[in-house]
Amino acid sequence: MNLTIAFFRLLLFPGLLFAVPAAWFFLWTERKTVALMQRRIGPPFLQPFFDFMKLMGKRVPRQPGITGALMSAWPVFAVAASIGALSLLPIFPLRNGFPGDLILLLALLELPSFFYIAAGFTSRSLFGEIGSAREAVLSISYNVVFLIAVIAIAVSQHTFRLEELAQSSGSLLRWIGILAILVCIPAKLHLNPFSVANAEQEIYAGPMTEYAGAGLALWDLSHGLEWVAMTGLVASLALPRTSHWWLDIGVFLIFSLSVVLLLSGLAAATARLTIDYSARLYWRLGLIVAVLAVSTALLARLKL
Amino acid sequence: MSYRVPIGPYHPALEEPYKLDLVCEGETVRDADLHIGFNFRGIEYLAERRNYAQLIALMERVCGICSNVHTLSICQAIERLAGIVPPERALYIRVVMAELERLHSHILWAGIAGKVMGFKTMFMTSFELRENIMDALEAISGNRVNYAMNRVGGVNRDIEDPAALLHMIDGIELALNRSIIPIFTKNHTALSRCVGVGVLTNEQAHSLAVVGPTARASGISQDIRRAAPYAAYDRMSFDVPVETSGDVRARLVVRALEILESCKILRQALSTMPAADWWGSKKKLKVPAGTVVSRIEGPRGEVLYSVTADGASDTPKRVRVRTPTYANMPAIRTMLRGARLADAPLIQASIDPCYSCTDR
Amino acid sequence: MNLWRRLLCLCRRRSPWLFHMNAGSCNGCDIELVACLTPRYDVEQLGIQIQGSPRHADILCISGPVTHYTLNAIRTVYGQVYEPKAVVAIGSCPASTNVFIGSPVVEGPLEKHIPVDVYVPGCPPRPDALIEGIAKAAKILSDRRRKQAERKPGQ
Amino acid sequence: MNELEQIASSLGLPETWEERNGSWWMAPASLDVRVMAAVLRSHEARFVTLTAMQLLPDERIRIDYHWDLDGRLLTFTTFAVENRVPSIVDLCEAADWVERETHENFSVEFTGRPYEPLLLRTGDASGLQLRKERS
Amino acid sequence: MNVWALLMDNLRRGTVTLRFPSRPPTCNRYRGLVQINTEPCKCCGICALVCTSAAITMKKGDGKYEWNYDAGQCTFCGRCVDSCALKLLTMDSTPPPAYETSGALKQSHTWSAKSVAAKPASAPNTTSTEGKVSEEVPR
Repeated sequence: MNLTIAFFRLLLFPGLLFAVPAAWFFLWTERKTVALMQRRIGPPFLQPFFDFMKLMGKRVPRQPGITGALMSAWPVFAVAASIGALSLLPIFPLRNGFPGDLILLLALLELPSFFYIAAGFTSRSLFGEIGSAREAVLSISYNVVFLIAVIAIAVSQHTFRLEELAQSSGSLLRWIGILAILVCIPAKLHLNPFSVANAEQEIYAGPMTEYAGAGLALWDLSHGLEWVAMTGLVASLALPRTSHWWLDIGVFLIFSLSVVLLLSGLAAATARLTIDYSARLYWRLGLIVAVLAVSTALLARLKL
Repeated sequence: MSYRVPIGPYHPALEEPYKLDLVCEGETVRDADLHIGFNFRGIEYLAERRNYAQLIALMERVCGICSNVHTLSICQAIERLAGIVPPERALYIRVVMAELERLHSHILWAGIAGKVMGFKTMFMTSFELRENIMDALEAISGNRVNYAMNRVGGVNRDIEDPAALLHMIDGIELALNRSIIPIFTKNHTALSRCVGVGVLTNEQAHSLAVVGPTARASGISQDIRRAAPYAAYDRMSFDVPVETSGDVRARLVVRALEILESCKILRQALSTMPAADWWGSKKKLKVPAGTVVSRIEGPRGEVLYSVTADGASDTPKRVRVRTPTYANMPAIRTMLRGARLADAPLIQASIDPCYSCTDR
Repeated sequence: MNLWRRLLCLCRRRSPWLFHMNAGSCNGCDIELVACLTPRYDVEQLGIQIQGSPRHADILCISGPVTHYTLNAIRTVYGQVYEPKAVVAIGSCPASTNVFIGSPVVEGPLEKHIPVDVYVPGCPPRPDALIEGIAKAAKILSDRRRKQAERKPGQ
Repeated sequence: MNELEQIASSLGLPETWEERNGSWWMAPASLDVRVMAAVLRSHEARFVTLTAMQLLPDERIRIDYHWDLDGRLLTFTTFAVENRVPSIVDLCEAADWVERETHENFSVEFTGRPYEPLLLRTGDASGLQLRKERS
Repeated sequence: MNVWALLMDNLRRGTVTLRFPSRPPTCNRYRGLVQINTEPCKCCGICALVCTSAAITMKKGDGKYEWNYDAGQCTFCGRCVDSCALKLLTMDSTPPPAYETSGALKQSHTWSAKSVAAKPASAPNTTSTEGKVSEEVPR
């Protein structure tokens, strides 16, 4: 994993150059699917790009209370963390990651929601604080299920290297783990059953209430990048490895798109749950998955 | 420690400005106080400076969703004072317009409740269905919202083809029974937001004197159309849905059943409508001195108009408007105590508030 | 840099975000604006979204005859919407206090307090007339320079 | 109909009910508003609203109390003695808002109750007066 | 029918949205801008009396009649059209266009009193709208 490959992955394929258009494409797919399911036409194809550029063009005056240095730094960190997570995914180029890159991937996937919470508190708006408190409660509850599922998969394959995880054959525990990750994605991406943190009807836009212009554009971009990162993680764990590299990318894109369509359907079909109901849901679900995963992992380990 | 969360004048969950200051500890609301008056336009002040022809167009603009309610009530008040009896067909047309307005107002409320609940699909489905009613209303009266149908002593326009109206009503009833009512009452995520939320017990409803669907959802069987029938309601047979649990789901069920009742009334009115003249009296309006009170059942509850005239000038001396939301709004405070912060917008939306009615 | 300027103008026209303010209106116009979101008219096909907070918005839609108690709220919110911005007056009320003319509590046409770009007449205007007005405001918005000289009211 | 006579007798009013324009009117010479509220609440009547009006400048303010007794609308007409009327808020919670609004519109003094501004009229001295002297 | 069935049904039935420039048709009863046929008008002023938002104002002076109509003030209630004895007022059946400068849709017609007395109420000819109606609706 020398420097050039690292930069190639960071800036070119799974990184910036691929990730940003993919993020906009996924955002557009989600809005278009929800619209079509409601018999509406939905936004034109380049809409996320237009929104991004328009927000970049807004002239946000420097008010100390609103646009402090720290406050405008959070979205940049969030975008960087998401792109970092994306570049670690074992997709096309030389795929010999380093041992333990799964743990780095998990850390980078957690950072954006941490920055989201911090942004809510630094923006000093009451709705920002309430939104951040909700986001914190939600991330505690869904992370239980998410981390346990990933660790269970890693333990069952005896490796923390993404590369070997991607190659190994599917086992029952692996599919349960992937299902658990899929259940956590709506909470992580603030999709409708769990869109509690940025509940427009209750607390304006939650932590992002005070953001405007470039900050808001970067937050939308980091949201899109999270889409790509999460679907990428699920795709790399679930997909078999084929011989040709272009077949890999094709299958990866198709699988990610189907995950996006599924989640958009879920978002269109449900109402927004309250924070305590969703936390209770995840904790109940979390305990079952936890016990199941750890026990099977230990059994597998003891038998060998 | 408790802090104050202002659901301020301009909030995405509120269609109109009014301030709801919630005193919360964590996510539960301890107390709430309301500040209204943003939509106060001094309509009662203006009403004393408008002649009887202008008064009806002014009263129509008290509220955008229930405009027909206000014109019907003021016309009935002046007719009772002046002793004018509108022709039979005009009474039937008034019943048809009142029920069409109840249809579109209740379906609008179902859409807004879906939007506040975060259930965007039901918001879109309800409003898509409501467009059929708005087209029918525009075909009859020329404007989607302010119909200008009522005139002292009769109506301004006739309903030419009841067949198209009946066809639209069948479509509405089919769509409601097939998709909107089952989803709102059986979907788990929607139920988790509605059941046991914002409860108003029967005693509280009695002491706060709430009206309309809010009262009927708390077990008070009260409906002015049956208690004091006006227009042609005494010739219509319909029943008044009543629920007893008093939470947001009960209000939703009461309004859904009322929509089906409205469809029933519309079918009866359109089929038994006499083919007489509808224009009514042609001579100049002469209003004697005196005070009159007229009440009708609007989509949100009982509307009371008290008109006082002195017989000499052609402007009323005093027009008093008591709108249903004015009676239901104090009930929001009792419903919000102990509720979750996330449910506060849904609870205040569940009484179908119309602040421009409240502030006049 | 002309390309960058043209790109920004195109994006401003293609993604106008609205913030709706009810300045004492009878909610006939507000419900028609909400109806614009629904399947039959669907403003999202033009990239239009109704935002929850004025900071995220470009076009300020105001309905109602500017009552005395909403006047300073309008001025503060007009300040919170960042440049470049446009104002759309929905219905006859903001254009000229409609039927409430002569009421001591109504502070007269909207243009006395903030500069208005597009008037959509009607009581209430139909949703398609609203969309036509907003599209016109989006076109005006896209020609505005990024550093907007503060326009005096009534211009 | 006997319930109406019952109410009139328990209030000790010589006048009789008069049915006019579809509702029942009672204009007693002197009426204790609090007794009226107590009696009607005991009869399970619902307080609808109260209408205050002043037909001629600096004339006494006339106040009509409207009650709904299962479908029938009863109206009691009283006059405010030098702008002072006993409040019935403690007997009937629903009258709270309308008393505060009438205080702001007609500056009628409802004795025995706290006042917070109901309609956001902090700027105007005592609200938009519907009294004839003011306009 | 649960939510998923509704979503699949919506996908099957397709969208109902009208593409932007096209607008739903208005019926002939739609109440749009007020137009006047000034020839036979005797300036009785009933339309100004009935107008609750003072949108129509009439002036009579030294043999000249003047009829002013401000669309911004008008509330499109149609009372003036119904109350005109000679049925000279009509309402457009197309929605009024959006305009940019306030007062753009104002209309004012002045005609001399003599022309009314001389000519009997002939067929309504084309009304001369001197007022500036804003340009064609931009597509």
